[in-house]
Amino acid sequence: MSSTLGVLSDAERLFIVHGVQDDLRSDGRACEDYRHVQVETDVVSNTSGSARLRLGNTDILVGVKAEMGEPDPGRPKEGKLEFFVDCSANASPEFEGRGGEELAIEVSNALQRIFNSRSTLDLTALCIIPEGQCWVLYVDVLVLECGGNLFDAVSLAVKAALFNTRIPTVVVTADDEGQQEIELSDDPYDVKRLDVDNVPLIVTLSKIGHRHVVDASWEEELCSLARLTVGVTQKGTIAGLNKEGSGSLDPESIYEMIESGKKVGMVLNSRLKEALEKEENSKREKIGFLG
Amino acid sequence: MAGLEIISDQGYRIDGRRSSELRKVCARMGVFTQADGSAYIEQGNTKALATVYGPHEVRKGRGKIQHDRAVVNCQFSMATFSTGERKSRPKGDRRSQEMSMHLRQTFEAVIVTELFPRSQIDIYVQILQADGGNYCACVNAATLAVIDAGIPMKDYVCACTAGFIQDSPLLDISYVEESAGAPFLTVAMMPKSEQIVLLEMNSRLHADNMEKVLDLATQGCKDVFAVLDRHVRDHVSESHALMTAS
Amino acid sequence: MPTDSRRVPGPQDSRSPHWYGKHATRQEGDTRPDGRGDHDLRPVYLHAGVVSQATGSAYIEMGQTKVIAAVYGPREIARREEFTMKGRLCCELKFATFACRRRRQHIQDNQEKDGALIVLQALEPAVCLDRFPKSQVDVYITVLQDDGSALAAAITCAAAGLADAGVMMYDIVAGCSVRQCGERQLLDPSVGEELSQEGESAEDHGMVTVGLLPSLNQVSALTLDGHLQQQTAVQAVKTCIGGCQGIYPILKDCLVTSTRKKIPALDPKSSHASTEGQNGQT
Amino acid sequence: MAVHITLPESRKKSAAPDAPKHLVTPGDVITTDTGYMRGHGTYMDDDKLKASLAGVVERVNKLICVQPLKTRYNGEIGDVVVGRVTEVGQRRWRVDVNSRLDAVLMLSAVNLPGGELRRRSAEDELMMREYLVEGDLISAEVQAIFHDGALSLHTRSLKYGKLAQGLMVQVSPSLVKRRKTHFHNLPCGASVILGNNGYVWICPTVDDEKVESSGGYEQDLEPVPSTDREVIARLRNCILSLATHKLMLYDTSVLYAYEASRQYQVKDLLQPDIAEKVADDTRQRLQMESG
Repeated sequence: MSSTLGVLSDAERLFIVHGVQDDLRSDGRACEDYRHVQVETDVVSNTSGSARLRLGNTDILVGVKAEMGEPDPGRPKEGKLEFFVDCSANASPEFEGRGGEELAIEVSNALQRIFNSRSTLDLTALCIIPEGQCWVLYVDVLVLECGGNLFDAVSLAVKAALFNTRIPTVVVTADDEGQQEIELSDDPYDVKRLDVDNVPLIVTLSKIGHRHVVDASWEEELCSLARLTVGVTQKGTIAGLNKEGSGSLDPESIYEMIESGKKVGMVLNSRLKEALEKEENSKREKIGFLG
Repeated sequence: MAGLEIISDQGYRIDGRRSSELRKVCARMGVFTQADGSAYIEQGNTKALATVYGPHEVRKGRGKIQHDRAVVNCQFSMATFSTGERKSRPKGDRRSQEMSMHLRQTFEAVIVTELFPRSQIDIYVQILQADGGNYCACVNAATLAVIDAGIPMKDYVCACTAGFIQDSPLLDISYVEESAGAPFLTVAMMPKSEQIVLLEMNSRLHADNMEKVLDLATQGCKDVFAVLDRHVRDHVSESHALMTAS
Repeated sequence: MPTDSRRVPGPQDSRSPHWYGKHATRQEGDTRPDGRGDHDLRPVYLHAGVVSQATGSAYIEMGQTKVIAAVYGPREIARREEFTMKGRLCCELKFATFACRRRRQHIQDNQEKDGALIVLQALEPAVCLDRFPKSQVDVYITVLQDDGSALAAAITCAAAGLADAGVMMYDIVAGCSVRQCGERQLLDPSVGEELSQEGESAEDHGMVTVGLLPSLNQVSALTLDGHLQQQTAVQAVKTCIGGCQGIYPILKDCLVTSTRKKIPALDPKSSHASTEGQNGQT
Repeated sequence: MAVHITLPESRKKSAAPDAPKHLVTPGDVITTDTGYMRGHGTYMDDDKLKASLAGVVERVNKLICVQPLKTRYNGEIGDVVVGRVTEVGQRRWRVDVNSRLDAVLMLSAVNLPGGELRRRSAEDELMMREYLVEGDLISAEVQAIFHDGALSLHTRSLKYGKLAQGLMVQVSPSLVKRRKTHFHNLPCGASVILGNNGYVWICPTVDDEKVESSGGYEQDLEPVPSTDREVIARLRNCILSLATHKLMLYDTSVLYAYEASRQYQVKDLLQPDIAEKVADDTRQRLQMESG
């Protein structure tokens, strides 16, 4: 609807800015509160792992596909992780055709940034034959609805999908001539899982007035000139950081934002883990989009 | 095809269906809040999502404004993870553009566009999982989404495929059956007025068999219609009850 | 800039021999391969006004890293776009195909788009955009050789180009990077230090780039790759800010000289037309 | 800091309600009797009156129409709307009112500051941006409907005009009950404009005297006190939960929801289960009172 218009009047903006100043935002949240998050994994059956996540009105679907490929020559003993983001026109008519591409590249670069470090995910576990074959994990993100704070929602959904990912076990056998052969296990339950403990989540801190908020709604995003996207792991390590938006920040507030990003990010990580483990241990019916 | 029997000796198909049986259809209207209308449909393992925006002011490309009716704008895309082998692009390839065009033609035929001069209606469909009959799932999902958006249509549009394999017509072809290389027909029709809106076949079929397959496909469309109509009626009466109760 | 997608690319399956060479592992010691201390900048050469057709331009060398930036505009935005009271800044970043060890493609890749966005958002807070209603300023940056800290060099160079073009600005922007390996912080890293796998196993490793508006003391660009503890991250940002302050005088010097040259009355030596740049050594 | 991550719950299906008496879906024949007049949501085909929407048939004398559950706003003369300016044009503003075309607010249809009615001069034309620019919110009344269906608005009453500080939420227009007045100064300490077009404006209680002196185009930009802000945030969440659970919006229902929500913190209303509880309580109380 008209939310795609993306403009606010000066008075509305003022109302939001003063609210942030009072630590009481337009929907009653304090500056460091998240909106309600709903997550469900294993929603697309022909993927190796998938997750759907709703954060407020932001709706993300992630599918992970494991395919075999060649490793990078610089890293012969490691598998690969490829990100692709599609801002679907379903989310907003603005995204029709190539309209969503710019935003999609921004999001995939942000994902790339937090997964850049080798301590994030053990890529050597994805190696099949060094310098020969490896698993390539295609992480495909589909944005279905946009209600603010896209980056955080995407990172949550990606982590949930990676948690859900199962890679078939392979056995490499060498015949007499030293030719290596790859054999895929027939048993669908004979699978390998990924260790996602070190996978970071993005916490976006938006500077509004003199304070900053987490999980900005789209209205609040319009009031913010500068944002920090901070990757935070479960242990509180900062994994990737980027300033966005057309404004600037003074150094002191950057340090404060990093600190609150770390604090919120750790909680976010542990809550996500709890929810995912709860889902795995309960024999509940999948709800998906029919719910 | 060697090694894979599409129809068993007992007359069952790979997924256990009879030859004139539809896959299970589940649907939901009003999946999203921000769009004017939205719907989700599952036909077996084929899953599609449709959203409708409008009728609204033409904001991009004012040149396409029609002074006597609304412009219908469609986009078909497939999630990169929707197919067995990963797709590299979700949209923009020839097949998707063709699908978008078909969808536009289909819905221009049923939406009462004369009521909305100078405005635009956007229909976006997204295949989340592909297992044959993608176009049909899209049409069916889009029909529900248009109804959800409260946009006047002359009738439902329901779509279904029918194929001809091992000398017998088969309804609602799945991906395995599709890739067996047998001819199949895609039909979109307005079930109440029994008019065909789209008919497509890209392979060779003996003219004598055409009628049989077409009959089966139209029957399939009516079966789909029965499921969709029940869902719409349930949805409307439930919401109506909630709204009048206050 | 329209990209040429029909250009014949190099053979797909060829690979640079560098992939197979041994990476020089840095010997333990207090100094860096080029003999600098950990918090020393490389020699900087900055010269404004190098592209004659452009409204403004600048060329920077930081060690072997070479970046050139050209600024065009302000020009009117085509009518079809929505009305804005603010001007628009556009930025494009491209690595020359020969800039890195491996050959780069002619078409802008995602890393370059990301870099362009970072540079753009680094410059935006500095430019008085409200002074250019309905118009657009284009900045084209080409990295001619990447020997580390290319992004930081691009920020500094683009800012100098904007200033040279006479675009009104609140402040200049200086860029600087830090490479964190374990406990060591290497200011203005060279490409060897950027790519070295040293410290990857350590808890703290990563690369931080900061763009600073030095006289307003505002950070306009900040990007961090890698894993750092919160305190280390803050420390690294502080080191970067220090580095930016170090580059600021060079920037100022360069702009003063280039402006002098434009106004002959101010430059008693203009007849000598010295082509010497400003070699700043820190 | 609050972070809630849960698994989606399947919707509670209310026990299959009795289908309303005359429920139709597109293509259904409503009547073959030619004596009826064709209203909204119907069309003629072969002398049969058919439905073009899914909804309930309503008959007013000879006029038959079908009321859909949700749709874009269909304006009627005299309706109160809340809208957002999208364009400043020649002697007119274009206003988004969630209708199928942007509405038009003519320069001659506004009260200029000072309040007096006078001819619009060329200066006024040049000053249009001083009154309203893109993004500004207004309340207005539908004055006329053009032949293409676009609405013409006016703000020629002191209660209409530019909206100051506050916030807007969007609901389906069919959820707004038609009432004598859509401006409510609620006793809980805030004002609400329930626009017929589904745009709902919530703001601190308006002092009527102040409005009259300013002519409706002056804005109070002083910070809103925290207490008022909390009331506004609570109202916002209440209205959204009513809309999600398809309760009609009017002063009583909003007020009851507000009272039902008092036992929760404002931000807790963002959680789906609590929002549902508030809506259910409101529904029960309304039902009890009506019969």
